[in-house]
Amino acid sequence: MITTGSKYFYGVTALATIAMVLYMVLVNPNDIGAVALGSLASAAALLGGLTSFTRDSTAHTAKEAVAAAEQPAPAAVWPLIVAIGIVMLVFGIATNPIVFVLGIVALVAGGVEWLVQDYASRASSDSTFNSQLRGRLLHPLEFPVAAAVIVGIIAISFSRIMLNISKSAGAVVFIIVSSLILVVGFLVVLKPNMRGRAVGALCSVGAVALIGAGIVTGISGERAELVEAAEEDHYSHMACGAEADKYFDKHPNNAVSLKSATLATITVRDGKAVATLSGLDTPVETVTIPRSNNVQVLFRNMDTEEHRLVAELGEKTVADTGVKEKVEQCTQLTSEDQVNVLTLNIPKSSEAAGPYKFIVPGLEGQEIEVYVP
Amino acid sequence: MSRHAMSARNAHRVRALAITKLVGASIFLAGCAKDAPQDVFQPKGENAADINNLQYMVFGIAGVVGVIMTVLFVVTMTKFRDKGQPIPEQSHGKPALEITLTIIPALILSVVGVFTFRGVFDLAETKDTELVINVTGQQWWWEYDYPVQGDWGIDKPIITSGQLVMPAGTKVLIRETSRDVIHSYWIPALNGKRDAVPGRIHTLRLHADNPGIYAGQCTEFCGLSHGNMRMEAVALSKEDFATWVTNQQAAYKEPEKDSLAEQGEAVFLNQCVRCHQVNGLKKADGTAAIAAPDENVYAGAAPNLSKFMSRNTFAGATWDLLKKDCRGNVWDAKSEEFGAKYLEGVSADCLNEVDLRRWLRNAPAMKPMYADPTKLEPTDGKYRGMPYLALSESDIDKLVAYLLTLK
Amino acid sequence: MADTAVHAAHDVGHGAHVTSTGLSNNKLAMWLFLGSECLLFGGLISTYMLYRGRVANGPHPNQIYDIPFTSVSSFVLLMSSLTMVLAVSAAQRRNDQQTNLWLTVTALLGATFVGGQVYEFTAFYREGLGFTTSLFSSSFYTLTGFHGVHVTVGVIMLLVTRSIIQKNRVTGDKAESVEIVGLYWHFVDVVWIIIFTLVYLIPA
Amino acid sequence: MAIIERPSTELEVSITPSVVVPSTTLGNLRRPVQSTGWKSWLFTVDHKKIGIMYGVFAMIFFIIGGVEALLMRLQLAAPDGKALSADLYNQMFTMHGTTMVFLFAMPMAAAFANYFLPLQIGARDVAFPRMNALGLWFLVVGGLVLNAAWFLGGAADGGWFMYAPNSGPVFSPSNGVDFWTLGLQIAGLGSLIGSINLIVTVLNMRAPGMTMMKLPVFTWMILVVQFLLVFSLPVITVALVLLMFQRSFGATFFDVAQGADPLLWQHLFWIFGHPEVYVLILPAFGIISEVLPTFSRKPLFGYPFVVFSGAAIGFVGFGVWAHHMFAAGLGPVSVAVFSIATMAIAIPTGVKIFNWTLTMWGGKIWFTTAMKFAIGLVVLFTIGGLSGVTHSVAPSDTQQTDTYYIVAHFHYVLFGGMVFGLFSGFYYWWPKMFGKMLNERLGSWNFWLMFIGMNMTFGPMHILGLQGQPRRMYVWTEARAGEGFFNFGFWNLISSIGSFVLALSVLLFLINVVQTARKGKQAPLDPWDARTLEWITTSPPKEHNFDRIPTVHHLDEFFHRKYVEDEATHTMKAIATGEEIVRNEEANAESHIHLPSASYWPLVLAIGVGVLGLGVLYGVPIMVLGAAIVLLSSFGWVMEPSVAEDSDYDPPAGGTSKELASHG
Repeated sequence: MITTGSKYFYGVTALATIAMVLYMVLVNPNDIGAVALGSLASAAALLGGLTSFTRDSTAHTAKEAVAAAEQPAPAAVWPLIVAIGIVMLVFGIATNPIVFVLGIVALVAGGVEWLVQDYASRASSDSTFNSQLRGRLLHPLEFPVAAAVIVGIIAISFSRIMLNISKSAGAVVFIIVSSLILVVGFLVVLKPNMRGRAVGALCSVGAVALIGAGIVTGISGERAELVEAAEEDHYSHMACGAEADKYFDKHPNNAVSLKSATLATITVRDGKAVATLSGLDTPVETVTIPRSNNVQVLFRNMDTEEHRLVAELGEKTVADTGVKEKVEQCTQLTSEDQVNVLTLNIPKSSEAAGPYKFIVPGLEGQEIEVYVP
Repeated sequence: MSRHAMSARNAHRVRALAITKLVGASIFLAGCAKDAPQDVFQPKGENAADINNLQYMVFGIAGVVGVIMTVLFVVTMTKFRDKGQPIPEQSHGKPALEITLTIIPALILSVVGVFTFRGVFDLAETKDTELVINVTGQQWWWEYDYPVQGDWGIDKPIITSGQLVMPAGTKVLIRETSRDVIHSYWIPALNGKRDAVPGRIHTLRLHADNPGIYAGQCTEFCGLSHGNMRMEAVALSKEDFATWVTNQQAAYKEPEKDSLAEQGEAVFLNQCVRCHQVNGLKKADGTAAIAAPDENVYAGAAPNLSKFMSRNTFAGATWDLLKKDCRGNVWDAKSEEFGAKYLEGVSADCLNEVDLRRWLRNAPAMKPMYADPTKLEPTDGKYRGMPYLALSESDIDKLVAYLLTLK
Repeated sequence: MADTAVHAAHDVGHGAHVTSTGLSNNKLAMWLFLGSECLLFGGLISTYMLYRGRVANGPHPNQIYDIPFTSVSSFVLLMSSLTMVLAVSAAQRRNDQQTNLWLTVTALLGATFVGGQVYEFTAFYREGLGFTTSLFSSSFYTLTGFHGVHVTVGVIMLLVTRSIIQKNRVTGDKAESVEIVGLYWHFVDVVWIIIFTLVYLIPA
Repeated sequence: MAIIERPSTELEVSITPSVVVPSTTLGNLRRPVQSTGWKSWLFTVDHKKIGIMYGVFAMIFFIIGGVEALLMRLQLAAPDGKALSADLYNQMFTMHGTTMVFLFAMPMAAAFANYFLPLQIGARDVAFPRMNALGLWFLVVGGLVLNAAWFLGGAADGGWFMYAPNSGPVFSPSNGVDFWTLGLQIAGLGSLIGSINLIVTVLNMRAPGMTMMKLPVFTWMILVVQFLLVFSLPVITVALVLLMFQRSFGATFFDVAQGADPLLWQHLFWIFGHPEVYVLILPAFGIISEVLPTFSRKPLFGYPFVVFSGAAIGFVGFGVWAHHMFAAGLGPVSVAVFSIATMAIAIPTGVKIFNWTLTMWGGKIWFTTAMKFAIGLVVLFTIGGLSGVTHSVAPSDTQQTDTYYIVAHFHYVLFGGMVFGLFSGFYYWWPKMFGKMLNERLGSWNFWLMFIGMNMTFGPMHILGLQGQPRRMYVWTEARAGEGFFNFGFWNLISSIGSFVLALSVLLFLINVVQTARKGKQAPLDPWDARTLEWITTSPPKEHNFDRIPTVHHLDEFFHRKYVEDEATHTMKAIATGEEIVRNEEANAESHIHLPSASYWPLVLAIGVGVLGLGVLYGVPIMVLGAAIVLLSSFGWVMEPSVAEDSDYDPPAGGTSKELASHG
């Protein structure tokens, strides 16, 4: 439907489109100018659509329009929010993209609310109907968005606090916060005369406290352990060190849930390391591993002493210094009757340097040759 | 379990199935076609024969049921078409008949089930394996490596591709895996298919009664050139297999001085050795030339070309290294002559130069592969398959001459 | 989100649905939906169980789980089920004010639970457990993340229910609407108990 | 409120709706209350209109999927085919499978279910009319997203089974698989919503007297299917989510280098995928369980057996998924167990075939086109079922799986079974849905061409498979073709020719539809002497379905209102015509009938979900936009009363409303 107001916007759309096409043909199709004109065209089209959709925000009959016009315009906070949005937008371009995005959000939210408010307040002379109309249009969006914002604020503030305080204090704070919520709830139910303002005040205090604490802790940063952990990466698994890794896998059997992925099993029994290939039960002296292939080798320790399996996979030259370094992979120290798994992926053929080796430190002189063809 | 008991049981089963087999054979003539290399009704080894017995049984039963049902349909439709008879009694069925008709198929199927159960476990048997071969799938070819097994004279690992060479009359266990996606290993004449799954090792028993060459095809969809991923299993008598093993382990033969082949070796060192290993090949400075396919190929390997001309195929067994009649000589050879013919390998006269040159000239044009250097972003610049190398015609001449020496 | 039964379109507010089984359509639908959800979480939990030991070079579950904290957050979620029950009973007594109060309390408890999860994820990430670090990390974040999204959706549902009760915009039977949101909420809660047991308590 | 107020006595007069005089209006923001024009379709919540739209979309996708199949057969007609590149061929078979399963078979079954299920149980609509519309629009959006990939860098190319790791970001670098995962998730959500809706409808909205054991078999089978969907769709959703997270966000689920197990995908996929097979076939079983008794003039033989075998198939169907993985290396114990379970599922299937045959036995068979298609199903499904038994034997399956033998098997089951069932449904119910008879002569041509074409196309594939031609190969070669009678060349050619015969038969059907629409003959109210409730109303049914909700006393209620048994001869004699019964219902029409009003929200919500999905590929801002639309529409929906208010109608112009508050 072409209404008076929308005619203007449709006109702008048409002109801007023509200008864009001309610009693209005559000047440069990839230039920022074409983008600008295109954006103008689509913005005008959007506004045009909106105005014709809301029928220029006008009421339907002349009689109603007059009556509506006589209504005093209600106070509205939306122009202010739109203004703040614009400021944040400009400010955001110069400083922080988050501010910029928040500016856009404020602008869009304020704009939509303003538009609908204005449309509804002049829809008829009946102000109850007008407010119902506004609700009908905006409640579906306002309710869930407000709910999402509340969840977001609580989740972010609360998590900032938790990140700031120590691990053990965290659990306590968590209990206290949730108990407070519960207690307030019960208080309100049990003391029916403590309604209205008191509850509102209580809630406001709680909200301010939470947000305030969130901001303070957010600025003061996360607790030292976390900062350290992020920098040092100290939870990564250690390679074949002399000692047992503090964080070793306590239940390696769970990791070996795929028995069918096992290429060979190396068993230590009575001080001897014996290799068997899956599919063949007789012990073998050498193991052949296809190159560039993830294979798992099971290490089973039947001795009372702890052992680990080490794969010596030749040497590599460190790129910067030219120093040659041994390439090793190993399992964790494995105690009696435990199984551990070594996952190998050997990209280089053993053709050049001779076979690689499996060794079990502590069992000297016993090597199992590994061929990688 | 002793071999004697096994064969006794097999014999028993064969007797038990004799009748159904006859019926099945007559219904499914498909099994008797000539010259269909992947025909599933032509078992050439004991595993495939086990399966075939089950197939005959179940096809036979299905055939008989099919005939009965057809008769029933035809009779029903002719006898009860509307000839003006009154609208019949609105009977809602006869429970006794219903139950009977439920129990009969259940009984038939439980008989089939018993045989199936036994078949499944027989085919999964690995205990009495005599030779182990690792089979690795990669887009779009198969690699075979033979772990060190002194009994068979394999003192150091053998690696080959395209054709799986195995001794006839031997229980061979293949251990399948894959470097990239799932493939499936299938030589219909020797056994059913088994998927090669990356990160897993699956076993499959192959057994060939007689020397011969058996065709197969990758049967799990594995990407662009799935249709071009074939394999052949070559069964040799035990003596011939020993010869083959010795030959595969023989030292590298350098090409003659000042020959075209020697120039070809230089081209190979310059271009091909980046991915393709030839065991024993040395660089100009005397050090071993070691291929680094892991730096160029996404899956991390390329076919090892040592003893290349002892094989009959290339490029995922999709093209033949032998000219058509030379190939026919090998494929149609009687089983007692087969070994000798196969072990001849590829001679200069028999070489299918047309396809080999076409391949060297522009491999991705011949077989679809992810080898466009501009589209390697997802693989960090690594190829899947062999890229276009822009070799000159004279380089190709030299390479062909050199490749002919790899026997 | 459910429509009223066709037969009962004019009986809005009376809850007088005549159905063949006697169960209300909405409730039956919610039960079916939750049945379907069981398999969704079943699939995710199976994935986690398969992959929980596969840590590559990243942290192992035993290294990073903070059981005391997670116990508290499980407790919070359990408490929210209690308040949800109170909300449903208030709604059945047609006490709008108390219904709204308990819905709000439930939502706040749910929101703190979500906050706890945000904290937990951030802490784990700092400790080296990225989403793409290992099979364990991917399946852990996917499973608990899916649950977190369910809780978040639940909180939004609670708060919106509260708002539409306040603005008198409930289209069907008010008590039943609250009850259905409650069903969903209890389900999310039960799933968490299973996750807490299988993921956190049983050692990997 | 759209109340159809009408006098209960004067029936010849068409009902005059009350006039609504709105005091105030919402302008363009009113609800859609149009009863004619495109808006009345786009925003409808009427199960019949939704059913028809399901049918139209399914038919469009049937044609698209069929063209893909023809291109493949063109490629394979001769060795080393040149019609398609390897890449394009892989996309074709992926999209052919996906389209036929998700965008044709399931929606077409949904079309019949939506249209006839409320009619068969004597209900005015489904339990959740708006959710019904939502299911449809989710399907449409999902289908568009799936097929959008053709124009945005290439369609999915990993096969409809999309095995990991071949579907991973490295091995399938185009966007196709991303669109595939998104499209299927959206379409799957639609199916889930639809199935919950239909279950509630069947359980809760049956007419008085209609106990579960008086439900028509079609309704029963649809009910079983919906339960299968409710419990299998979440499993595929998990698989799709894992794949999506891997492709879009770098998760590691199927990354073998990290230690992932590719079989996880296969298990998840087939736990869904096998029940899905029954989701596809059971609706067709239901249709012919209506058609065969009607045209045999006999009730279904052993109704409880058919119902319980359907339920048993549904139940056991969840326990046989690994028979798709007999070659995948599961180990002998699992293989043996799943092999036996698979044989077990053959028993209830066999029961059904016996029951259908025995329904015809002793009947008075009338060979209409619908009946021909139904018998075609019985015959072809028997063949497909028997070839199915041959690969329940696991060792034998390892020779057959992933060859053309399997392709032959499941096309006999799905084309010979499902498609024939659906076509039977078209011819049987067309007069009910549109009030016009499809041409029986053209129909007969349609049937015979389809029967011959189907056997020509898929019959030879048995031979090709047993000769060792694997599936999914973009070319086949002379080197492996053989030379005897069973050589690849001849049979591939026959198969390709057959596929064009099939295409011709579908074309004939479309011509029949167009002709019928233009000058088809008016259908009598009861053209087939039918048996079930959907015929106790006009054709096409009024918007409120029944003037009076029928009270049910018999299985096959309509038939028993027309005939009584002659005590002496046990034959049936007519006491009333269908026409008379329908008129009688009209004469006793109920006075107050309430129907839900149309709504924008289902369509808007579906679009929002589509935008949200595209956001996964094209960035967070689009995701936020999508989420906003989803929030707005879902909560707009919650706060929208099911029936429109006065203010939703146009303002009075000159004293009266321009639009009448009518839906009829």
